[in-house]
Amino acid sequence: MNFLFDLVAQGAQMLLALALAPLLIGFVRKLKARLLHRKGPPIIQPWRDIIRLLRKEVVLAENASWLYRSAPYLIFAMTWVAASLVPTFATGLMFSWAADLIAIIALLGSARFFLALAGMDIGTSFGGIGSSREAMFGSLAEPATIMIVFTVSFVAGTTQLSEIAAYMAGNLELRASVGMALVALLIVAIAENGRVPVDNPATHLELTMVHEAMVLEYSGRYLALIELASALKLLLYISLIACVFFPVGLARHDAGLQAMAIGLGAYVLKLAIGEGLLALFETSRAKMRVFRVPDFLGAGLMLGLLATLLVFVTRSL
Amino acid sequence: MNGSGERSIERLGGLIHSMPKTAFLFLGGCVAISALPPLNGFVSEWLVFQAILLSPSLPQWTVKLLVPAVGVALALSATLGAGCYIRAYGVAFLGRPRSEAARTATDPDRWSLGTMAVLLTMCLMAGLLPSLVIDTISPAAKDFVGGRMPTQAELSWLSIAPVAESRSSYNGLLVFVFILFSAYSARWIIHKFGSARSRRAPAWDCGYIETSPMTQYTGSSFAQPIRRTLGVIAFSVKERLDMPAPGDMRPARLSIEIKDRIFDYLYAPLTRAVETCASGLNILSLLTIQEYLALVFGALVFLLVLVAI
Amino acid sequence: MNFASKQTATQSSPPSCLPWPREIVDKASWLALAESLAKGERELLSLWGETSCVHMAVLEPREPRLRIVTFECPEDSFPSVGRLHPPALRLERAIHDLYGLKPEGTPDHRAWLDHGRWGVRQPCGARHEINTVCDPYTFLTTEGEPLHLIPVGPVHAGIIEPGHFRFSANGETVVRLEERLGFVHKGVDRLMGGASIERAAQIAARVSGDSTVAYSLAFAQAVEAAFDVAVPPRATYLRALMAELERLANHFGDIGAICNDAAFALMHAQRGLVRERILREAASCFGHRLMMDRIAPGGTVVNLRQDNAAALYALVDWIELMTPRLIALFGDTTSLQDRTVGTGVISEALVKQYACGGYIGRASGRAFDARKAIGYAPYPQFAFEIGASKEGDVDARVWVRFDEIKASLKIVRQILDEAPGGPVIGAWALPEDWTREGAALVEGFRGDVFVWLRIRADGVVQRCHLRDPSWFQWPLLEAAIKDNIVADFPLCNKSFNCSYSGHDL
Amino acid sequence: MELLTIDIAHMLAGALVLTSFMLLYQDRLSGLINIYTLHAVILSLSVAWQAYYQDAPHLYVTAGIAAIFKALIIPYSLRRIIERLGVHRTVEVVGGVGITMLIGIFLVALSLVVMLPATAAADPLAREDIAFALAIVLLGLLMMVTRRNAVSQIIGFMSLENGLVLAAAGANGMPLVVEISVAFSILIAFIVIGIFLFRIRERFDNVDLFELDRVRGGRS
Repeated sequence: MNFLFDLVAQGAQMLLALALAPLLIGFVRKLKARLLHRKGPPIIQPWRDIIRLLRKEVVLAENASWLYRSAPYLIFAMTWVAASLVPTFATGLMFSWAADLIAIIALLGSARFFLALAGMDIGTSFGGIGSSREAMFGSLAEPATIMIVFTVSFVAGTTQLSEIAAYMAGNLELRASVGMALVALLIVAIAENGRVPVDNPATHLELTMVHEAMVLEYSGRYLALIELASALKLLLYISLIACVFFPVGLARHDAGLQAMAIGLGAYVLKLAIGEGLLALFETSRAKMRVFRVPDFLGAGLMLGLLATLLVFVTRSL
Repeated sequence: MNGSGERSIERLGGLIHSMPKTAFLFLGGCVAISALPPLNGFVSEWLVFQAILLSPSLPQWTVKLLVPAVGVALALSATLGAGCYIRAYGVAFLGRPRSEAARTATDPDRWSLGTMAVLLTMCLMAGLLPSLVIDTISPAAKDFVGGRMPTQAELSWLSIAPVAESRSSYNGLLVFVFILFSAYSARWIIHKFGSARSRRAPAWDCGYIETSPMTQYTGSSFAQPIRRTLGVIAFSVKERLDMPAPGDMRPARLSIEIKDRIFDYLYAPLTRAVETCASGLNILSLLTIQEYLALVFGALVFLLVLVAI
Repeated sequence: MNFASKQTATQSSPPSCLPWPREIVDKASWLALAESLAKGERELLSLWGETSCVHMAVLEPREPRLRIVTFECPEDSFPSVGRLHPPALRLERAIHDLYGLKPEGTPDHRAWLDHGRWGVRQPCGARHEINTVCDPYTFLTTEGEPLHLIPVGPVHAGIIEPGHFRFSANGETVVRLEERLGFVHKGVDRLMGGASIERAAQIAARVSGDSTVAYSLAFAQAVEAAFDVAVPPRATYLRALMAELERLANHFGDIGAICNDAAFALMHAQRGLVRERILREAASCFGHRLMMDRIAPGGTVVNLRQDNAAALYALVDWIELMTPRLIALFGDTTSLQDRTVGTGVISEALVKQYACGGYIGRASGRAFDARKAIGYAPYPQFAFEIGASKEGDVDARVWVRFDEIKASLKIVRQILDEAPGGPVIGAWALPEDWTREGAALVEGFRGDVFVWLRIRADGVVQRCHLRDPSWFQWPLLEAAIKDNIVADFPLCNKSFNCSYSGHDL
Repeated sequence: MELLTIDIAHMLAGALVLTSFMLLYQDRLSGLINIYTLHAVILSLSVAWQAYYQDAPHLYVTAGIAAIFKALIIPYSLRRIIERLGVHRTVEVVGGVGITMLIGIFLVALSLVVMLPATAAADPLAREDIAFALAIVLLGLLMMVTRRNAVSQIIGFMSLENGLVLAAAGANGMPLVVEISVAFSILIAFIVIGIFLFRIRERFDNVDLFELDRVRGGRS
């Protein structure tokens, strides 16, 4: 019985992540439009787009290889698995011990690897532009994430996300290192999701795009999967920030339905707040030059490093 | 690379069509070496990170602070490695062939393929079932370092946990099954309820029909952003650009100079040091405020380093 | 038409051109003129062909400001100006494509407007049928490191006009940029030949939708010059009003678009708001949002009612209130400034060589404005400052546009204050004695629009040449990308905002 | 409760180090002044918290002085100055932000390594504050060394001086020194501003002279 309940909870979390991710994108678009005095499309719109794309015929470039056709499934699956390993409304779910924070980051790295390869498969210059920029950003963003992971796990004594969340919820501590790790994680999250100062999710300018450039030749269900994956990635990062730094309201896996309902409510609220801040940040800023991004990410990396150093300050006392 | 007879990466391309089996195996190798899950490279990286995470218990201050730096160097090299293999694989195997040799390349004979396949399978096994491998090699490791990790095989579901399960654990097999399951279920659902049709057409590429393989990113181009970001620090990379004015028909020209900084800054100054010493005292009185500050600052940092050591 | 009346006395026999007489020159003077262009003593204004002759308009440093010369070429070839003075190259290629006149000694033999898809060669000249689908095009070459090409366009992801840009790049470093235009060729030269004046005015108004007032005005002024028609004073004021409204709307729209290219959507939204309000006001005052076909030779088609004038006052008040806020938003947004400052720099020398007008020229230190330099009515009555800068980057072009916005607001206010009463269109008739020629240079929002036309005695346009300012701005875009990376090109391009339609004719 | 107090003090000092890094990263003068204002606000909060923690009322005065002078008057006057000089939209070319930040990290690590073992006997909070303060001083110096623009050098200097104030506030038991140092440092700051502005004006005069030469050359 217990096993069944755990399985249901885990499955519910996976489906919840999948269902919420496009809504999240729709919500942030809506907020941005409202901030610009526009009406904006309905929140459900990304889901409609995805479903429409799924029904469409795929137009493949003549020299697309098997890699190009299988990459969207792999990217989607890896991102989905990574996203469902992050505690959303409850900690310690069934499969949460299967992979720790490092493995989640690495799974996203794999997804990036395949996306970059898919971008180069057709042999057009835009795919190459996107892939090479992504490789440059990724080579700085991942070490920065690893440093954040170090900081957090030095503090919590584990790399297991559920345990980290439990530790953070249990020991209210204000630490400079944790604060810096948060700032660094925000920087990385913005870069990894291609949000405004790094990449423009609403852009149509072929020459400045990163993510959109890689997927330029994709269409139909493949495009839908990649869009879904990128929505899931955004959800993952917000959930990650929420569960590590603001673990308020998270339910334990054995806490029963009521606690889980509270956890769910808190989770949705956290997502909404995160999105609101994101929309505000995005409207107030212009995209930076491509070669400013390494500086930006470098700052994230340095902050991560600094955070790990500072862990020792209080630790030693 | 025998199959194509080309050595320069800039003349390959599209080998995934002409050498499909090699392309698949090579991709596996790239994933493994780039330390990406679920293959073995990631397991090793993961274990190293876990080791680093134990570092706060070390007694020495300097070592303590150095360990995270090692961690960041490791992570940086892993991701740069991944970027490098994206470049190698993307330029050589993907896209359109850049030369006739690349177009007509063929897979090597069965033995070479077989060897590669065996190696890849081993990579996969080590990635999926790391606990078995760790247990197998731990007696040997014990001889080397005098310690060993807890036995992994008795942990449930073939996962690994070097210290304790509550601290960290990783289960390659489960993650792999998970990924395969999601990918296939997504495919099944889409084909069942969505659409499974597809059609071939020329690549979109902004509507200009251009068949020249010149439009693909070259290896050098792919590396340029990273070269520009990191290369300027490590080596002194200079791009020299000669762009003719509009209306001028002569070819534009780009040349790149890469100099090893270590050589320049270590040896060349030595030869110059003697003359500098002679005139140095005179210059000292002509420094700007900024240079004075730099001097004082350098001295301060030097003293602090002395104190630290 | 103050300048037209000055010239009437000296004009004795046809064919000549009003207000600037056209001279027929021999090869030596033609080449001497080309050399003086190359030396920078004069500036090239336009170069255009006809069935068996080529015309060149140059800007003189002294009075009269314009000089139009003609070289007769019975052997279908003329000495290349582009060999000595590169800005003429594309014009010569276009002449060769349309009229089949060969520029002798030109370094660039490639076709320009003709992509081999018309089914006919030299449509305005010899006209022979062909049946290629598409001509191959040789782009200029590059050397050195392994480079890749980035073909951008002609179909772009945004709703903009078609044009092809070919980058030779190494990663992000642009080694060369070459443009290929002509995708929106509409055959305007042939449509114009044989059209009635009314129809020709309509075609002229549709050359480039964003500067329809400027083109209508230039066409009307050329016709009025040719027939020496006096325009009622109220009409000149109304024309200037329309021209300034068009300028304001475009500047607001474009600044927003530049910011949008840097993903700064806030500015884009604000600007869009201002532009929309201007367009709506234009629609309620003149009956068309873009004020298309509101200017006719002899005056204007519509009059401005009193209540509309009041609404325009309110509009100007509102824009004057908004502008400082928008300027502050642009100037104080650090992340935006970081993108625009130092991006896409054009040197003063290049701008002078190409006689590049509009905000592009003014941002790089060439303070030319047809409203001041030619001084057509009613601008001499107004006091206004034109923007100027020497930086030549994207930022400078935006600031020059802000200055122009301020100037335009001032002018609009003066027009509303001082516009005299009276009729808006004067009656005029065709003199029916001989063929007339006229020319006009008018400042559109993008730069100076040049029109030259010849009208037969029966009121049929024989040849009308419309020269968009973009002819001398497009080539500079190729230079602006120097020392910039691929990703900064959209910003450079948008800050230029050259016309495709006006250029491809 | 005790733990939370220390946590907050720690957090504030850490935020001060973070702000120092932001100063290193920012390359626009107006942005720089904004961040400096933030720096000063955090400093005064930090000092005020020390006052509460050590129960030392005179430190409140120090905090107040820091808030009024450094967070209000100096940024305001600096802003006026750069606006009058017309450089408020200037983007300073800062070469190699990455390297600078890396050196910054190294400096922080250095100050931790030097200070923590050296002050092993002291009160934990003071210990930490002094280590952070040294880091801030070094970062301020680094900024002065790497920047060319006079205004950003001034800001570097003042952030350095904030570090000194933090150190002084952390070391309890020397109230008078604190007051004097604050007053003194503000004096110094203004002298330095004066000197630097004199330099700026000198430079501007040069520009004018150049213009004059050009005009003269054109006439003859």
